Amino acid sequence: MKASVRMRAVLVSTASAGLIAACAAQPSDDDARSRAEQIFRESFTHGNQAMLARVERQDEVQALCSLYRNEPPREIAAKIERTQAATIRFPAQGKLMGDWRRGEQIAQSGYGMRFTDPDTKRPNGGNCYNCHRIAPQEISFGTIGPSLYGFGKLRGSGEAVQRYVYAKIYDPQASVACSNMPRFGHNAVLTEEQISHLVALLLDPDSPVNR
Amino acid sequence: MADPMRIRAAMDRGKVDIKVLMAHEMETGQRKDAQGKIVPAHFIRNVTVTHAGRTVLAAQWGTSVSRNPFLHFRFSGGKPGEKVSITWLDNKGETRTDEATISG
Amino acid sequence: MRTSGMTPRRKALIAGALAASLSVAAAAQDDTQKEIERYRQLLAEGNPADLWEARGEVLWKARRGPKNASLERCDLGLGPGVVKGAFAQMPRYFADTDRVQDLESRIVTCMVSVQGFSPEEAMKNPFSAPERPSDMEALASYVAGASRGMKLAAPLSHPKEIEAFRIGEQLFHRRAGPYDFACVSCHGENGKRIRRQDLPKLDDPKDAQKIFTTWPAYRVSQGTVRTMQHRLYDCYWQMRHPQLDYVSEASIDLMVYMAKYANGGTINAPGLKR
Amino acid sequence: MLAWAMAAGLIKPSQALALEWNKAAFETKSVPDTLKALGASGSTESGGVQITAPDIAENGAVVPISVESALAKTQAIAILIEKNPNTLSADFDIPAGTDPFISTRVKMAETSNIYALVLADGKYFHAVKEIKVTIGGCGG
Repeated sequence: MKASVRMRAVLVSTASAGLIAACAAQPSDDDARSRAEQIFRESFTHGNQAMLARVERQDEVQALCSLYRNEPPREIAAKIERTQAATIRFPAQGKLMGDWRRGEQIAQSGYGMRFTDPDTKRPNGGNCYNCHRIAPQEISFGTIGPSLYGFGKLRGSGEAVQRYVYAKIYDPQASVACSNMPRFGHNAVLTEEQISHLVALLLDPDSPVNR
Repeated sequence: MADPMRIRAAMDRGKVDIKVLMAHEMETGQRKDAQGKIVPAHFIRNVTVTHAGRTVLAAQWGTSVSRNPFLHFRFSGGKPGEKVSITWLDNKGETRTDEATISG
Repeated sequence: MRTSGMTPRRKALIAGALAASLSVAAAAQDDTQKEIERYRQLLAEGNPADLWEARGEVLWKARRGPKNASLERCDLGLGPGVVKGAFAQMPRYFADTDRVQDLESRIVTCMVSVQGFSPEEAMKNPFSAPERPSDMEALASYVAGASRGMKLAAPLSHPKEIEAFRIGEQLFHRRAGPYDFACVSCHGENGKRIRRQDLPKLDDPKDAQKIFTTWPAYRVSQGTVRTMQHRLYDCYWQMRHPQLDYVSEASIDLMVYMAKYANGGTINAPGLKR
Repeated sequence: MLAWAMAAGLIKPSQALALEWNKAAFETKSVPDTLKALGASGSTESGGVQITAPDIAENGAVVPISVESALAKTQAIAILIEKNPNTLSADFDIPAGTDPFISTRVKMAETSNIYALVLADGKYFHAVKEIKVTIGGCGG
């Protein structure tokens, strides 16, 4: 009885949308959070064990970003960025710029890692157009991320920029903790080589992005 | 048996305005099922609309009419309370006829 | 880059600095959006979901199952047999099952209790495939359509409804899987899109009232009506999660969370979408 | 296209009572072949044929298309989609008393020109419009 009264009070205090984020990390949410973890486990019972295990167990970054609703306190953000930066692996051969044509294919493709995607030989896509404007010919693009049209034209294609773009795709949380963008390299969605093709799509002067 | 059509027949500026939705898969014969097998073509070939014993529209369709087809057209000479009858016939010989009353 | 937070002056400065080619591109963008809007308007003159609604009504009134009974004695929350307006007060707590239920889980309950189906039979085919139509898609369309034009007023007063909201809120923000996605990754900001698809900010009443109230919906990309359960299942599929269990508690808690913000919106279901 | 066949004197009106389906025309794979199969090779472009459709379709599975003819004695209207596996999508006989207007929805495999072909007073006319088909949702 007492608990439900308290819950009601919390609900009233969070009724204003602006307050929800501010309340997110308060201990009063701990019980809801642990209940939610239990409900989550009970609501995903199909599929292979590896896939189930991967979503049931959040890694530290996922757990922190969920807890803080993607707005972590400064020191936690710094810690996330530091630990994530340390995980970035640059290509073994040192070649950061691949083929922009292959980059365009990867940017278009949304294939891979869904429970209906059994073809392990077909490479995963990057889903880039889902969120970004990239080459101007593609009019079906999303706006969750910024426009990347003209990216290389504005910034050049020197090694420093190449490293920046590669790192951003490999692990965007190395520079912006709790970014919405998937950690494509860190989470092994894309290979190092695939990321280098995306670097070329954004930076190569011949890429439609920069022409 | 196929589901009934949804027919809207209403007077509009002195003419009978017909809008119809038909429940049909309109399989192209090019789609593959989950097992990778081609799903055979299954589609409406003919649509006939009659009013007072007269054909007011006759259509032949191919496989590229959309699934659950929609059709809109108008004809003259009908009055509220009269009936309009629509029949479709598909490539497997299945057929369905539905009637609607023209509303004011 | 957070353009949304920019002052008008900064926006003007940046706009002024843009090359002429970019403004041409921007104009082309406006045209694209305008044509997509036109596409949606042209489709609106006939919604194939009408066919599902009609089939659902026949199914609702048909004697079926081991008990050879129709669903006309089903209690959707407003008493046995009341269909009109019931969807406008869902999800809600039901005393007989002692749980919060959405439209589909409640239909399953009735198919079991009223018609005598086993739960497995009742949940056998919730999402249709071509040549395998789903009764649930039709039944849900019928019940939702019977609340068309009414304002959504999902209750949030029973302790279990409040708990469901709080769990839904946690799940909405829970990031997991290889893409690090949570619901909020795509539904946390106004005015965003995936490809050309507009994304509602689901904890903003302005967006939620418009969107939550239009499911079930005929999806032209799938050629069938899809239900809210399918919408969530499909979202988790895109989020690279495993299959969300049908009428699972997580699915219902998320709906309770969304319904709070959608309350007050006018129901226009079954809708018509990409 | 029934009316056209009759206009060309290929079948007698009495035969037309049975439902005809122009298999040869529906199996064609290019605009010239479809026109030929319909006996409409001499068709000329006309401002009297108007296509109403969006420039961009959000999904190729359902593309709304209306065709209206301002030409006197319009007898038939057909819809052709240049880049579909089979070009001819639909054709409609328009008897006297029925408006020379038809609105329906078609599938488009990709961005393509669509042709609206009209038979009016025994002659063929057409209009063309390009419709772009976009990749929707999260893509494949």
